[in-house]
Amino acid sequence: MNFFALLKDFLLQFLGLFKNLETLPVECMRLLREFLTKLGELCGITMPQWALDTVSALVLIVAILVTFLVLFALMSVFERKLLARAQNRYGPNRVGPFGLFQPVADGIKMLTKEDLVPRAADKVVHYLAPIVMVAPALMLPVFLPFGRGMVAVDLSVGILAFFALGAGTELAVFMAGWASNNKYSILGAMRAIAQMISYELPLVTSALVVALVAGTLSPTGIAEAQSGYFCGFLPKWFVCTPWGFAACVLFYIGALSESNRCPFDLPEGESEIIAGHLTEYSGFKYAIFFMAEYVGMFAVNGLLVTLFLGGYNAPFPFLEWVPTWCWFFIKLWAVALSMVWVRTTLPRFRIDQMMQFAWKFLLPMSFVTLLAAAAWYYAGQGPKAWMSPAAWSASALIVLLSYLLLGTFCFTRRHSATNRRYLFSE
Amino acid sequence: MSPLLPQTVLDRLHAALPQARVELVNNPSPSGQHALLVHREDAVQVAEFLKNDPELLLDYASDVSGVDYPEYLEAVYHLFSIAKKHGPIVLKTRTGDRGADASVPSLTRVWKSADFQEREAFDLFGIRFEGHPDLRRLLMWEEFEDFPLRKDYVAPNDCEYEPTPHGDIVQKAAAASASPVPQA
Amino acid sequence: MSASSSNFFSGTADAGALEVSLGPHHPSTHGVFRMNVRMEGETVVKLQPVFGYLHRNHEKIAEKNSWLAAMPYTDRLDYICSGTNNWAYAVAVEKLAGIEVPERAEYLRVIVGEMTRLQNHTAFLGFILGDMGAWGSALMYAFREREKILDLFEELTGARMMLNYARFGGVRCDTPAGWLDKARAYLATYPAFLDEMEQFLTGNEILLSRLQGVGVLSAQRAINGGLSGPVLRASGVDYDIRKVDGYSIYPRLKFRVPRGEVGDCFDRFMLRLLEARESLKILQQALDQIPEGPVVNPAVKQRGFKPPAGEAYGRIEGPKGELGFHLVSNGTEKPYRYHVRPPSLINLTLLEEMCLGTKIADVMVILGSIDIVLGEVDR
Amino acid sequence: MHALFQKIAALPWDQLPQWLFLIPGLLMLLAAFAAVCLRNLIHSALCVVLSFICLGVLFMALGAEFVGFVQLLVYVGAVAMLILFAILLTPASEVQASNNPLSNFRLSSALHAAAGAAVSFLVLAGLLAAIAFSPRAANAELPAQPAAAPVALIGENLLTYTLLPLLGIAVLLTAALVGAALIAKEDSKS
Amino acid sequence: MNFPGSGIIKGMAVTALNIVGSYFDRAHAKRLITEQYPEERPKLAEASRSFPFLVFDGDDPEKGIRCVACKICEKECPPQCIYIVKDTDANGKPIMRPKVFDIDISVCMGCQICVESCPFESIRMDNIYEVSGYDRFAPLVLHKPQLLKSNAYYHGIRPTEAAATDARIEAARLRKEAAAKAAAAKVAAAKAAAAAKAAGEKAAETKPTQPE
Repeated sequence: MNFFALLKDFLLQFLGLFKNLETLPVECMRLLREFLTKLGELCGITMPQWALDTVSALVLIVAILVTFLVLFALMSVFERKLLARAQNRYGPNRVGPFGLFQPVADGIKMLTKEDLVPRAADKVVHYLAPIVMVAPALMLPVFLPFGRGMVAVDLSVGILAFFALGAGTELAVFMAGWASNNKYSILGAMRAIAQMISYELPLVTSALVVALVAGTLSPTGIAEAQSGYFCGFLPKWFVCTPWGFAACVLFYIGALSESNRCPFDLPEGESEIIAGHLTEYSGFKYAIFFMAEYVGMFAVNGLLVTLFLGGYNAPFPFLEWVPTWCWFFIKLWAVALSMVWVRTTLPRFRIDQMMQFAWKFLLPMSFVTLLAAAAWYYAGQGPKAWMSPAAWSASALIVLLSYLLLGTFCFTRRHSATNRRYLFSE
Repeated sequence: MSPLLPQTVLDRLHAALPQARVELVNNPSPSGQHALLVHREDAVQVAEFLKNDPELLLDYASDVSGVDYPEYLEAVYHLFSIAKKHGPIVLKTRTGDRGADASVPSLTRVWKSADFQEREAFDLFGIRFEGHPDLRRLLMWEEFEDFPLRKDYVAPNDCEYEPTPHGDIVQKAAAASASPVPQA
Repeated sequence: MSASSSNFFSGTADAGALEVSLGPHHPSTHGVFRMNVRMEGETVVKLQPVFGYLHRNHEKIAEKNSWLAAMPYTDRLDYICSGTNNWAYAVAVEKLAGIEVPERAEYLRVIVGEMTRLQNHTAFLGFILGDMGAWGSALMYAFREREKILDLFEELTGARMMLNYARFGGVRCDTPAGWLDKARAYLATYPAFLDEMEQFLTGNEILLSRLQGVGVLSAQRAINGGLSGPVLRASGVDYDIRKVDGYSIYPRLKFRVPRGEVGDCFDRFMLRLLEARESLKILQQALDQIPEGPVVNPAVKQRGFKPPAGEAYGRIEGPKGELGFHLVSNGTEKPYRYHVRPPSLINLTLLEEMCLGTKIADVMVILGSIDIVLGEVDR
Repeated sequence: MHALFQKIAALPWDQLPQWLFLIPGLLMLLAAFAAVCLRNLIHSALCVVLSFICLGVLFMALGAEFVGFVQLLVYVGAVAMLILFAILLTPASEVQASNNPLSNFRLSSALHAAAGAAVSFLVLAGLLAAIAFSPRAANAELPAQPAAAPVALIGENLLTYTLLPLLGIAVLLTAALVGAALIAKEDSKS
Repeated sequence: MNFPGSGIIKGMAVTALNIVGSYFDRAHAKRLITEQYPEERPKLAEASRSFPFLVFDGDDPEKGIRCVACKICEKECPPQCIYIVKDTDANGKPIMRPKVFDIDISVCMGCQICVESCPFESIRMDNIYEVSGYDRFAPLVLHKPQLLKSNAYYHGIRPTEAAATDARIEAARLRKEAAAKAAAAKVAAAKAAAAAKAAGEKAAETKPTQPE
């Protein structure tokens, strides 16, 4: 069995996999592992068990890295095109068909740009900051279930692990801000840390709500809890429940601020403090920060999809033929592009308004959704709650009432265009 | 804009402040905006009166500009009244001469709007406004000594001439580049 | 860049204070404008504007050239509203030389002037949103409409922004065939754009919280500080030079002058929207009543123009405020003294007063709400 | 050369994973030591954070993912930020670099070093004694992986068996937060 | 309905309208207005101006040039970017034609005061806008051959204005001819009168010899 025979055999098996699209990725992984182990045996290396496990882990890591870097590349083009379409223009369409090779062009530009380090900067910390930023960001997608049975690391504490690794970004932002020894980056770093800390609480609490109702912290468990349909064709996603919708909106706002995106892009408020903690970065280090932001955004969106939009479940029974992993990526793209849609419209918060919005509105609202979820769960006696109107009305009432109360009194009571009068003189 | 003639303002001034040395300067142009020349010492007192007098209420000093005449420098104030909506009353103060005694009292205490414009007159004409809260050059950089808008100002020959290959500019460029460019 | 800013920095910076020089190379200072800001945390403790980066001694150039040669340079004063700059200079020279302006020329000047005000306020919407961080959308919608007005200018005067259209005693050329109908057709679509912008912006909670209560200015301080234009009227002062001086044919046209009550950034923002609607009314009336006739006073010799000796101060209501020219002539072909009353520079007199105690993000919004253009500030 | 390959192949490759986990342990010790010795305060703070991370990795190596991730979340996420903010807010943070005891070795510092060594030895001894005499140390087999998910077990345990300490800590933390807010308030007013 | 957050939703609706609208705006008028420049050239208005050029009649630039090198435009140009040297014929007598006519378009601001002040309708505004060069000075000075463009080109870019200019020139020519004819007629009349007077005297001399 020389090398080519092995290769031909595996290629045939590979073509055979396309019959069943649903399990295509899982089978591909298995096939790849078998091929590598057989290749090892062919070269006479008998590998101990743990070596086989590391090989399969490496295959998984490569797969995840490739998908998320491709997502990052495509997102940088689609973001600019959607942003352009909202501004009555085309967006990048010169590099490749419909501008699809733009990320290649950006990549080359970033690599060829000179990588400046300010003389007075703290070189070691300045060098480490992008690494500390991108490492956890690339580890985050490991816990997300891309399809039924397709999760890289199936931990029973997946959600907790996700937020544990997410905490690394604050440290990286501080290191970047402090090392650049530049007034703007200090300001940017302070703002970024204040924002991340104050928005982590609503984010974690709204994820907690789902964990309580689903009864488990593992993402696959939560995704399974949302499979199935109630009253015939409506999907049993948590976003369809009143408390689920409120928690989803809170999680969405938290996700926006975690990845420093539009209404919360204070750290690099370019109209105020140039590029915040990224002012002194250029060339490849800036590209790494850029990549970390996007991969972090996709990871948080992935978690949002898993928690609220039913992970890999199909929305309607008659659409079940589409493979589950397709659903995950469709929903992921939908949420990501909606973030771009938000970016086209909203101006930026001011630092104190952002903090006030987090502590006075989002946090109380997330505790209220906790209450509403509990009401929904016990009024409907557990899983049967999907069908019982009492559960629905109870939680809907709690959510709406608190939203109106908190909304009018806490945040927007002073500002409204209507209480302004303009006198006209002839 | 109900016409408020400088003459009526002059009469009220003489009535209220007899010791103020104010006279009417005739303006030959068809615009008919005759000016009130007030002596340096009591300019501030006159300004206070013009602003607070219930009849005049000239509380809006919209424009302040310096003018360079052969023997003296002049600061011209155009005053308006927001409440009574009447027209430009031109108030002029003159400096002693164009050298050491080129100073005039600042009216920023009376009208805050004169702040930047007096600094600009100081920067471009060299009129020192006594009592101005923050008399610095407005437009030129601090080390610049001369006053660009004066008639006798000679532009320095150190700027890099664009050697446009036509006409006399080519010779001027050659001359400029020949002379050593003073190291800034 | 006056060195005095160095003593600003050499002051004993106590531990918390952070001194930053915002500008001259800064994304939202509307040109090369610099502010030395001392901040404790994010709140501004001291602010010192520094001018002069775009100073090219415009007034010395005018004194070296003939009266007519100064006209194209007035385009470069406030390079967004060159239509009103030319008009102001022409009004001042006409007051200096006592020149009559024929009817049709007055109507054409009002039409070009009000269109300039319209596109300036539209561009303002875009810039203020840019200062608040919504980079792009509002700016692009505003510039899409502004482009159509600039195309009308190009058909009338030959240039989109540097019109060089006014002459002493009238305007340079008459409207090409079909221009008035094209203008009427375009202005009919404008209210729809303003409604869309109001739906897009005025209800937005984030925008409200960023603009309301920021940079409040009382009417008395505004008058004493010499503010003019929408910034003055936002503080509740009813003073519009079109109504006060009644120059040109404004007394004939029916329009209203809006004014605010609180005098904060939101009032200035709304003032521009309301004034744009009033300008639309003026334009509709002017385009309907425009008579036939000569476009320039034939008696005036443009080349070698020699006004009689004397002095004059002429002013009009520019989009940014009262734009005035103080001209002194000694009877020769060259002006003896040519002084511009720059509304952008004088509106900045109270910038420090408004910005003390606010956040660094507010400083950008306040500067944006005053709407300055550095060509006019530095001359 | 071939012999070298043979010798390498003969190494006990299958026990490698157990030895691999020496690395985080060593890294943690190194980081802790560096934290003490570095002149730049920020660098030492970052080394402390590195040691927290290595501790988390060790927990995960022992199979207690929950504790490992909580360690990461709490220490790297929050405590590290507290340390860094503390360093930032003290005005003379990097101005007077603490003179490193190792650099100017004098007799008096020798006594300091000796005293320090003695104290650390005592602490280490106490620790080892506690481990040696604890009832479960007689190299009993590690308890089988509990059937229920560890989180549920911890949750139950927390709210039943150790409820009192939990509430005690909660009260303590709130008191600390209120105190901090008061002090901060006074600072800004003065 | 203004519940908290409704303003943001209304704003988002406007952007959504623009996003969707941009795919259905075939006329490129409302929701998608980009002009892909190198491929889609802008349609310039007739009056649009950029830099001046010299007009010549007929087809030979040298002979048909209208400019008489009177240097009025050089004096009137605000930034002084025009440079003219009068031409001299074979034996050094200056003739009414420019030997050198340079315009430094890096200095020229396209204010078209030269067009207004030129009494001989010889300088007009062009609407070329792709005038960049690889050096800051030499390529940006247009010399006479580059500036000279035919009247036909002028009719091409500005039909109405060119027609009006031609009409004015025609009228001026006719007026000159009429004046010349009138002058000639006056001279002829004067000559005729003189001749008549001379003839009269001659007649008078010859007449005495004839019997009355």
